[in-house]
Amino acid sequence: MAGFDKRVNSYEEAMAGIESGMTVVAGGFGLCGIPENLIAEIKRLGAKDLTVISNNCGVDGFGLGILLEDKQIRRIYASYVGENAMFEQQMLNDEIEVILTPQGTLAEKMRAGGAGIPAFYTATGYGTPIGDGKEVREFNGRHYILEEAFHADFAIVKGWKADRYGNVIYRDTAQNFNPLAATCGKITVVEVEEIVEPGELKPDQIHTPGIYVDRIIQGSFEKRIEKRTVREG
Amino acid sequence: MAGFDKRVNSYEEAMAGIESGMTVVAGGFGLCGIPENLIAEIKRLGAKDLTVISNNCGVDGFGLGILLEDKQIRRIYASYVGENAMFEQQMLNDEIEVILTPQGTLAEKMRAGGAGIPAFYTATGYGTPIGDGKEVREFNGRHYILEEAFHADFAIVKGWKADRYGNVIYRDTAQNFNPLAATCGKITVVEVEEIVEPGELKPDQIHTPGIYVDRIIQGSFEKRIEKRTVREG
Amino acid sequence: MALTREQMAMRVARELEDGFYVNLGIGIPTLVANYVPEGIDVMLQSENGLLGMGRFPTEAEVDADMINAGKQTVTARPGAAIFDSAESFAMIRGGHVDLTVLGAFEVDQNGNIASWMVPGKLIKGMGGAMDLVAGAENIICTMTHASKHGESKLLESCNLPLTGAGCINRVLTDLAYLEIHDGAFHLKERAPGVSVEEIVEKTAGKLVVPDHVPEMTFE
Amino acid sequence: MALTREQMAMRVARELEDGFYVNLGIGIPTLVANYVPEGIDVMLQSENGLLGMGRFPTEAEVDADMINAGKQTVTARPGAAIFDSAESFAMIRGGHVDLTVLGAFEVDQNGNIASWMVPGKLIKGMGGAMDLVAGAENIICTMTHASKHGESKLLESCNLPLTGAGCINRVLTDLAYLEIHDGAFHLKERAPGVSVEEIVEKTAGKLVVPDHVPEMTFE
Repeated sequence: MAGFDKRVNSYEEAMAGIESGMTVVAGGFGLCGIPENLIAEIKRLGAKDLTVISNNCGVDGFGLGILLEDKQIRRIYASYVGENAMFEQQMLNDEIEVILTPQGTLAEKMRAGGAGIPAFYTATGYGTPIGDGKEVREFNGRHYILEEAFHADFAIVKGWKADRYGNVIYRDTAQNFNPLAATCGKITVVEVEEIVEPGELKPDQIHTPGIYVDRIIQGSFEKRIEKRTVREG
Repeated sequence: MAGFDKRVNSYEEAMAGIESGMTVVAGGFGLCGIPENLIAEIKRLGAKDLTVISNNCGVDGFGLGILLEDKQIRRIYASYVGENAMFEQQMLNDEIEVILTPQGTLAEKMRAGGAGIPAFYTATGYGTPIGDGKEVREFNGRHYILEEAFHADFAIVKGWKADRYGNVIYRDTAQNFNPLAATCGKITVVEVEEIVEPGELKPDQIHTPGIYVDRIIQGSFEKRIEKRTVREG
Repeated sequence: MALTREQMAMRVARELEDGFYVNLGIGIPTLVANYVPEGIDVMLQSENGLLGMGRFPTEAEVDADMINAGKQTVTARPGAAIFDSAESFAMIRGGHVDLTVLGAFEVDQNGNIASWMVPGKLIKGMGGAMDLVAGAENIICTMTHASKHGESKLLESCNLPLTGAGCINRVLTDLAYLEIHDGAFHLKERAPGVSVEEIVEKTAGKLVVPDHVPEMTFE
Repeated sequence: MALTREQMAMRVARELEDGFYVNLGIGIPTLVANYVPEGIDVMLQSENGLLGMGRFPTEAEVDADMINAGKQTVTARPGAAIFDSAESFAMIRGGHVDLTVLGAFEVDQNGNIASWMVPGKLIKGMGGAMDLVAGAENIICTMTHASKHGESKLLESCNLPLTGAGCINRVLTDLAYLEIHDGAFHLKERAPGVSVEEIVEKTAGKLVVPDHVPEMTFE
């Protein structure tokens, strides 16, 4: 069964092969469902000049934000990057290139990359600066722009449970971009809270089939909350 | 709660509004996971000149095959139609138009229709008769053809369990095209084996969120098997 | 008197219909959820992947894995569905959301909206706003009618970079409720005590004013 | 002697590697599953939405909701995943399947394949074949080398309508194992007792023959 046993024993092994200049796609929305230990390992390994594809860029000191400290990110595709003072500074200094991408387009570009769809049309961004320089085409009297797929060298993903074959399920809204990121990496690394035996996950309830996954590691997570909002109990 | 209670009490009500000349997209693969009672109701109601989008066209006397008996289908988009003598006859007589569509392209065209993607590029069919007359474009040195989305007046879908809000889960490989068909109908009708209370289906395990679904009905199913293949127990 | 934020939310809430799937943006739109009329049930879509957003959690219910698009901790109501971001925007882009409510810096008489960037200021991103305005058939913009300096935000043509082109058909400002079609704003209602003259003065875009403009009422 | 169907399946099975995700077409390709070498584990993908196809069910296990792409009743092995058709073809189209084995009417020296229609005969459809050949990096065609009348099926250029263009790189016939690249068939192995001359004679396309062509062996 060695062939499908995708477990690795250390974060070092999980991120082995990451190099400066690579493209990394990451799951997560804000700080929810982010592969926090895989990000920390990228920081530890010190790869620079990275292109990152992620909806957000973490906060100062947590999530992808920690990769800013040593200026590891050269370019980022994201829909919203405004939670982070260091980020703003690097953007203003032109040390980081930001390609703002509408959230739905970002998700669809990840899916397209994984699904062998090189490009698709969307109405999102037509007539806005996002559409500048992109092909416009009319279908049934409406205007759409052409958007191309994302491909990454590494996909880093946070799951809830996985089996050793790499079948993954996500928990609640920590799902977000994770299953999409998982499909479009040459090497897809998933960290999870629990590794279970093959057969424990119901086949028709698996979110990410193991075919997309190269490495699985079990970790422990801080799961920082960005905006704790409560009602009176 | 009336606003989200999508249950209807009869198959007549479930298919109310179907008219001659309409387009119907149907879930199912072969005879697996087909909306067999909804199909029977279309036969009973007698709508003609239908355009059908479905991977297959049933068999003589079961599934979509029964709509051939009264020549209700004028045109079908399908990937494989070869299980049916009446179908062959009508095809040879030019009574039915068949637009053969590769299986993956068929699935993706349904998804695109539901997702507001008017068209996408795929390598499938490039250089074949399927690509004839379609735009060809090169991305990263490879050729792709442009395929447009499907839209239907009715989507008919077979689920396993649903709540009254129209959240649906499918069972095993009876899933197939069903969740995709569910997204691209103006009116989406889902028949299921069991209707459960809202909250009984785990939110992150729902296959078809209720937003896609207009009508839900509980039925009983023959579930005919096309090729019963067994091993010695 | 100009409407308060709460009154704006109350007025928007009257546009809700039983069985609507609704996406509420950040700010005033979020408040709309507090004023859903009696006897009407709506299902809130949060674009990070939640259909059927519930109340904020109690201290004991707080769960880092359950947030809304504003990154606030939330709960799911019974019968909610949770899905990935591509599915979430498939719903939005595919036109399955019945009503979207969002804020704007400017709208114009052709239904263009600018809401995401002011050149020269730091750009934080459009999040899901461009997808929402391109996907929904039915959008209400909530905004102040004019800036603090009295400059109209209802324009002939937006000055700021657009979020979407030709996609807005209803606007609720602190002064008025208007529809946009045929290249003009159409004044439908005015805030209590606000004169038609004031609205005319503060609307830079083409404005069609009917003979009678009813005043909104709030209990 | 030409290979039997079983021997063809056995030979193809030697191309399997531990940890491969494999899609097997109908016919001879299906038989490959019976000859997976000792110590090697492969996961079978069935394009109707099953990754990790198991054995046929016992009479008691038969379930109408659990079939393969050939519409046969099957089981799922532990650790299988089941998904919708768009996801299934995302895997296929996205190049995630390690090996695809399928039959063909004709292949040519440029890697074109014709496998789905013969003009004048009734056309039943391509099913998933066009997606499979366009998506996989790694495809083995299994076919007879020539028709019953001795006409080669390994051509300079396919006569029949294509299933895919330039996508086939390996062919196993009943006579030989060949690779396709640089506009030619490259003879790699021959069936036991089959002469190079016979293969040359029955190959209409450009054929590159090395000095030594090893004979396949079967236990």
